[in-house]
Amino acid sequence: MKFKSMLVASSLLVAVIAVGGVARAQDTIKVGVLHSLSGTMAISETTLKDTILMMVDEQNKKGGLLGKKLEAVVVDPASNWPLFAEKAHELLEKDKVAVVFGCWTSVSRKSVLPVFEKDDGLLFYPVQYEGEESSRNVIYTGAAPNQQAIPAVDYLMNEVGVKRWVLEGTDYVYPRTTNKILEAYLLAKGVKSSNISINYTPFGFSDWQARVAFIKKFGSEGLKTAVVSTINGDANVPFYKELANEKISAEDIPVVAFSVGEEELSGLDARPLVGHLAAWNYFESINTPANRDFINEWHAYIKNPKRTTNDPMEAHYIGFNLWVKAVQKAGTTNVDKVIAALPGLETPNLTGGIAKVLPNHHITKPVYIGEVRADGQFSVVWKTKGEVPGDAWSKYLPEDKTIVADWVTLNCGNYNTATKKCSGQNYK
Amino acid sequence: MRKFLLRIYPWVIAVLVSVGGQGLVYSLPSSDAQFLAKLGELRDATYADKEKIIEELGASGHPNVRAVLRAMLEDRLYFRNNDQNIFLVKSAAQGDSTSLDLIDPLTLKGAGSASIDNLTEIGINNHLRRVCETTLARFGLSNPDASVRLDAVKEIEKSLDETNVALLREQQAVETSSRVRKQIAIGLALAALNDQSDSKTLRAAIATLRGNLDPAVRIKLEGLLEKSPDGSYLESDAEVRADAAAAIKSIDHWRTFFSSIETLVFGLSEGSVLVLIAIGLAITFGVMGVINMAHGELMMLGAYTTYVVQVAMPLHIGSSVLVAIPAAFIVSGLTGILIERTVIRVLYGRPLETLLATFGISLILQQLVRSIFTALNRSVETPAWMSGTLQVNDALSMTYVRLYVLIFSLVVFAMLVLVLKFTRTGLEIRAVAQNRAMARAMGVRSEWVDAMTFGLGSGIAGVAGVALSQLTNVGPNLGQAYIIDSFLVVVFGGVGNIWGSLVGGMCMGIVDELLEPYSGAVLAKIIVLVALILFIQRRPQGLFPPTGRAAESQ
Amino acid sequence: MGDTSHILDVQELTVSFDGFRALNGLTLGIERGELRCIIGPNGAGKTTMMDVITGKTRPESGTVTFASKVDLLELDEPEIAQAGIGRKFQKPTVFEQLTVRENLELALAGNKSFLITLLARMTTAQEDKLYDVLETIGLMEQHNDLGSVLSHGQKQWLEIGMLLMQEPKLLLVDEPVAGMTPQESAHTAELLQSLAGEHSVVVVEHDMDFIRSIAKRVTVLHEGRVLAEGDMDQVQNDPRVIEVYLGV
Amino acid sequence: MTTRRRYTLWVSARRDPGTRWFLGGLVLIGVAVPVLNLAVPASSPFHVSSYGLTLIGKYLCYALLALAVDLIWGYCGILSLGHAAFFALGGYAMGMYLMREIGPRGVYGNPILPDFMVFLNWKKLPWFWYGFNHFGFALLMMLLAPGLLGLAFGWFAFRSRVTGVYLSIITQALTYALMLAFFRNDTGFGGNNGFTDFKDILGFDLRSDGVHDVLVVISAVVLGVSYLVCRKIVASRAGRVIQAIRDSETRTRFLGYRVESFKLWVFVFSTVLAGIAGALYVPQIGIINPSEFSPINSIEVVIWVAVGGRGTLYGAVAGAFLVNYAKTLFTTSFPDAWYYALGALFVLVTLLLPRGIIGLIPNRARTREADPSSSREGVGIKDGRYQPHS
Repeated sequence: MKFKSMLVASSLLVAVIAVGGVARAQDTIKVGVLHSLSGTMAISETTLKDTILMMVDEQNKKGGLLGKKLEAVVVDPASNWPLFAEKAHELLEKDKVAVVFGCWTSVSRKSVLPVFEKDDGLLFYPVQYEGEESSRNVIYTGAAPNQQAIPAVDYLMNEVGVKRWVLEGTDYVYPRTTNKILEAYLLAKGVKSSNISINYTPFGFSDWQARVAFIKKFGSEGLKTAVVSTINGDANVPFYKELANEKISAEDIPVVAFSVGEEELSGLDARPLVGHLAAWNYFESINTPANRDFINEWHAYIKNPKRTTNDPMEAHYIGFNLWVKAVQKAGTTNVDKVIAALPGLETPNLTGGIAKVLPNHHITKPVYIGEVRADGQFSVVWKTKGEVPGDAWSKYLPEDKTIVADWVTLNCGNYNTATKKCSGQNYK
Repeated sequence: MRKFLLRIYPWVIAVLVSVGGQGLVYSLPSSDAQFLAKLGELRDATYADKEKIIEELGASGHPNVRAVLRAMLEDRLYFRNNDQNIFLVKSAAQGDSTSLDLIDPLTLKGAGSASIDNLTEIGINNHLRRVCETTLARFGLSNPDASVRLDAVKEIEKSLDETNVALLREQQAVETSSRVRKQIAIGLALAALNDQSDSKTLRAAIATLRGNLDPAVRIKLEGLLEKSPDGSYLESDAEVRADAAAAIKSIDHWRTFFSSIETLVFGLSEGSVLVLIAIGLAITFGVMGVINMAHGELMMLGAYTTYVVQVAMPLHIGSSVLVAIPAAFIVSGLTGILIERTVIRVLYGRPLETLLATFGISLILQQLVRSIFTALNRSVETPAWMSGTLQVNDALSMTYVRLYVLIFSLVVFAMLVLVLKFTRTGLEIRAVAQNRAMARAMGVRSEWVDAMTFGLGSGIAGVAGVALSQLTNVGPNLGQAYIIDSFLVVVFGGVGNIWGSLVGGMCMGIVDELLEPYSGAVLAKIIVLVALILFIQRRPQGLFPPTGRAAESQ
Repeated sequence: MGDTSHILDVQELTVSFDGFRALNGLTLGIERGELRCIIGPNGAGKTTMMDVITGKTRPESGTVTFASKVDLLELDEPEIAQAGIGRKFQKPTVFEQLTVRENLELALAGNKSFLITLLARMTTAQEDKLYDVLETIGLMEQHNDLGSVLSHGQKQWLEIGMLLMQEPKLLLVDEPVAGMTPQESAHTAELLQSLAGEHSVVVVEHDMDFIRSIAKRVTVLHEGRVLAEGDMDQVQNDPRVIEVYLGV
Repeated sequence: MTTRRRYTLWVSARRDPGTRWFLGGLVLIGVAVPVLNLAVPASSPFHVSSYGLTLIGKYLCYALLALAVDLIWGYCGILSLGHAAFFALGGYAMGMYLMREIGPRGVYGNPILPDFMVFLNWKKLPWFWYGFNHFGFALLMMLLAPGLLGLAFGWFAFRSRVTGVYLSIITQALTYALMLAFFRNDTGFGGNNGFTDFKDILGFDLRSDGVHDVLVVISAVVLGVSYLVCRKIVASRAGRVIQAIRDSETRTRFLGYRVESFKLWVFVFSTVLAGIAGALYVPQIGIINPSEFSPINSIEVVIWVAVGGRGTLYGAVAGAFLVNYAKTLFTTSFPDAWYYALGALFVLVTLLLPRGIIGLIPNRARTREADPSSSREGVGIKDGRYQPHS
């Protein structure tokens, strides 16, 4: 026993040391991938890791960048927010990566933000979020609220004739902010406050009976009703299952979701949900040559012809291409020079438009409204004319009105036009 | 164009009714060629065009219109790319189908099959769906089956415009079923409230609607009590207002009554899920004292088994769930026995180490499914017989899934009690739980019993996973989401007492549902947790403290 | 309250478990300095009686008075112990993860609040006492061994030693010689007898030879009440006792 | 006099080299790390980057938390599966100070309200935020917040004699309830995002390596002092009472010890230690949010202790370092499969090293240390089955 345990312990120790000592290949451009591969967020983020690996592969096939090969450095922050900060540190200081693609939740981004600002890194953040932020070191390639929520509500109000609103969300910052903006917007459009119901449920909430019964009643009181869902992650499947079982059809009470895409639908039977809506900047079903190529490439890379693509993947696609262009323009991977090169750069998106980096480090995006199809895809029923520029600070909130983000002229992410001062996260 | 059609529609119908009698649309001769041509127009039509086409089809009276519209609603209408012919397909395309069975729109008989690449679906959106359904409902009015007519009337009442009110009046004249007549009367009464009807009509309408719990009714009645900005009532007749107020009062009375029943039912339903996830643990944790942190992952295995079974028998979704129950029991049970034989066996007498080891096992199992099935959620379909709602009345309903889970958890519980009480294994399990040394002395092979007990508890976890697959995500995190709740239920009920888990789980469910409307879901959960902490202070060993004698059943 | 010559007065004590009456109107008095033996068949209520006296079990009715003034039923276990009642359990319970020395040190009489014990140092007097006890119970050689490595008999001795350290006015001793060799038993008998006088001692034991070797006064319990009381010969010849023991 | 001589011998036998190794290691960290960070150029292989600095700071805080858990679990048999709650409360108290310290430098420039409050339309500071602009008050709260919660919880639980699994599970419920409460945006602690974007501490810039060096040194000192205090407690007579309680609660009561008050003292002390660990953790990591309350976190702490070796204070510290270092390595080296490695580590250590890693070190002086493999559990389960506490 004693000998055996000594043996086990020493082999464990050797394994640990050996693993720690593995040196990485030299003279490549390193690309950090900071997405959770385990824990609660792995469901969403694993795909994004694969997307970046695919993009890196593709770029290397084209001969790399600045004559060097790209090398992806993948770490697993394990859905643990402090671990995100630690891993960001590791990527920037130990691996000295030129750029990082990563994060999904806002809190993970908030957690790495000080690290990126201190170590002067560059992060491409690919997920739709609540806005209220603009950092010199982050490029936000996902949608700000004005690129998703507002157009979706416009569509429901003008095209579907919705008069009553249920704003159903998970209790955290993104739904709170989005709903706050939407409420201000709806009230401004003359919706009575008795016709707006806002409710929050915890993360991973699974017992939706009472809420769905409420929605059914709220929606059957004579006025056309819609649900705007900012329900997050795991709670969506039980919510939609309950909706389907209660036979709440999209014709009666449409549900428009901001966090449910192709990948989420692949995890449940979409047939009872046909007709419910989602607002995104990309749908897999949009038929353009670029999108077809992207999907084929993805299927080949992941070796599964049934894997779906989704909006944050497109955001990474755009982000990666923007970074490549910026590096080529700057002629170096030096972060300061790349950041300086980014604003104004343009790259085609997958749905036939152009993504342009704005001075506030957000990008322009088209907004599509899609109806769920039985095969788990969306058919686009409405789209904005052209691309919508992303707002770091919402126009609809009084406290935001005086704040602007501009990294070209003002060199500030939250410049107060009233006090003419730059404060907040970039304060020096 | 649409307006015009709508305007002539009742007229057409009226003519048809008077001319053709009950034959209605069937009697109108229509050439198949015209029908096909109209269908063909759907190929390149915009949504606006499609709406016109649907209405023209509805008016054409071709006997197959209904089948076509139904197919369109269910995403079963396609055209074949190589010859541009329109076909219905037998069942909608699923994720992995490569070819579809075709049905000829004229003969409604099989017409071979075609690969999915050679077919293009005729798309539809929410607005068109509504149009299709209303059109179909109008057909439904002439259906010989009264229940179909009833549904049709309900569908039509969703949009009470002039056309539809006229339709209802027509139907009222010829309707034979009293149920349907009643429903029509409600619809017409609702319509009457809309119009500037005279007091007499209004009061009659109110009398008809009295006691009706449809939320729309209450809103309409409230409308009668509204005041204009200058303070005078919009409805001048005081008697009408009094009638309306009385009707509202009675409706409110019943709604309060039914909503408290509903809360109770929801609570039982939530509780049944808690019971189901906890009773497996009540065995492994309560009887054996093993703190099995991998219990949630054993449920996850059960849920994945359901998925695999469903993939293995794609044509029998309905029965796959039934197959999955024993399959999940076996998969999780065997995994449990394997864990017991390799790890837990070594740790008897060092129970806290089981926490450490089983936590390690839970990590391994999570990663295992992640490696096999990817981190994405798997889609488990709800069989047709389990979907839908049991609508008791307009104020009280329960989904069938929840109902089945409630029944299922009670059945599983009852079977467990029977196994423990009346089988030899059950007897041995109880014997070992109460006094290991004595049981061994009596010739009970305690090692075998340990393995069986752990297998039984794990198997039940697997069965719980089958139920969860119908309610929530089937993904690698399924187990983590439920593990704390299940431990709490067991401790609340009293460790080692499966009856405690039953009562404890149900109580927690009901209290949670009672609180939720007042405090919101988050606070309700917090209150339940705090109440539980305080309860344990009052009764440090749970609802049913283990006494020397009965360790697991009574 | 109670007889002033009594160290312990038990009056009309009744305890039930799930309808089973473990004690049924038990009345008993122990005199100061007395060595009392209590015998009785299994289930007679001997251990239950000790549980009530030491605060482990709450009775339904009855009173327990200690040193003619302290109502024991109002105190909890530590308070009863502090008041001067020591108990040795049926199954030897020493602290297996502590050394013999530490076991004895814990039993030491004195203030037993957290802060005092946190800063406590052994005085020379205490140190000497500890070694006296070690000497007495014959565990000097093992004083630095863990409780878990002691033999059954040694554990019994250690527990008695702990009682000695505690300096109680009343000792309740549950089956002190179970598992002891005859020599050890004899030694224990001597020890208990030497304790009586300064302390009052109540011994519960099955071993009749042992009882005979120490007993002055014997109480027989049966079905939760006193069946007979007297010296060993009286008790042994009592027909009711014979009936109970032989089950005639 | 023979007895006297024996006593001295016995005392010297109790001295364990483990403590000397441990304290030596801490001093090494406390001296070497800042020197290697500041004095050695970044190009040198011996340079400690600010990444390494944060990492070591984090490990030290975790080690302190593990120490707190080991004190109550390893010595008193109280298995707390909710100790991360106290850690997080200490962290939140520090976080509140750091938030107030931002002052008018926030996005909205409000000198009093933190950004998230301005955004959620809070008109004034909630009462429980008063005073956190003073470091002294915040410091007090870092001790009091976890301590008072520990006191209230322990007072109820121990007085009602809630023991074993029941206690463990309600500590889980406690941390779970707190997690949900802190997740709520309405509670007033920043909801899901928690606190982040700190600027400075006592006027020193939190982004500079120098401040982090100081924090690492402070963490090492605090850990060392806490270790010695724990050592002292364990070695005192009170410490022996605590171990006696772990062995047999009932027996201890019959010796006249008020078991619940001993438990309460140790528990509260342990929660305060956990709180201090949290308070030191937050400025080094730069974020505190409700996921710190997650029940899994608390279970992980218990696992560090078990892996290191329960009932030996330095074992807990070693376990915290080892498991977290393994995690740091594995998440980078096999990001797709590290759960296998960590899971296997837990299973193998349990099966083959019942006394944890420390159990491997042959050390005669250790013989009287607690041996979890044979000790009776606080959970009240033995022989593989549940036994209600008598």
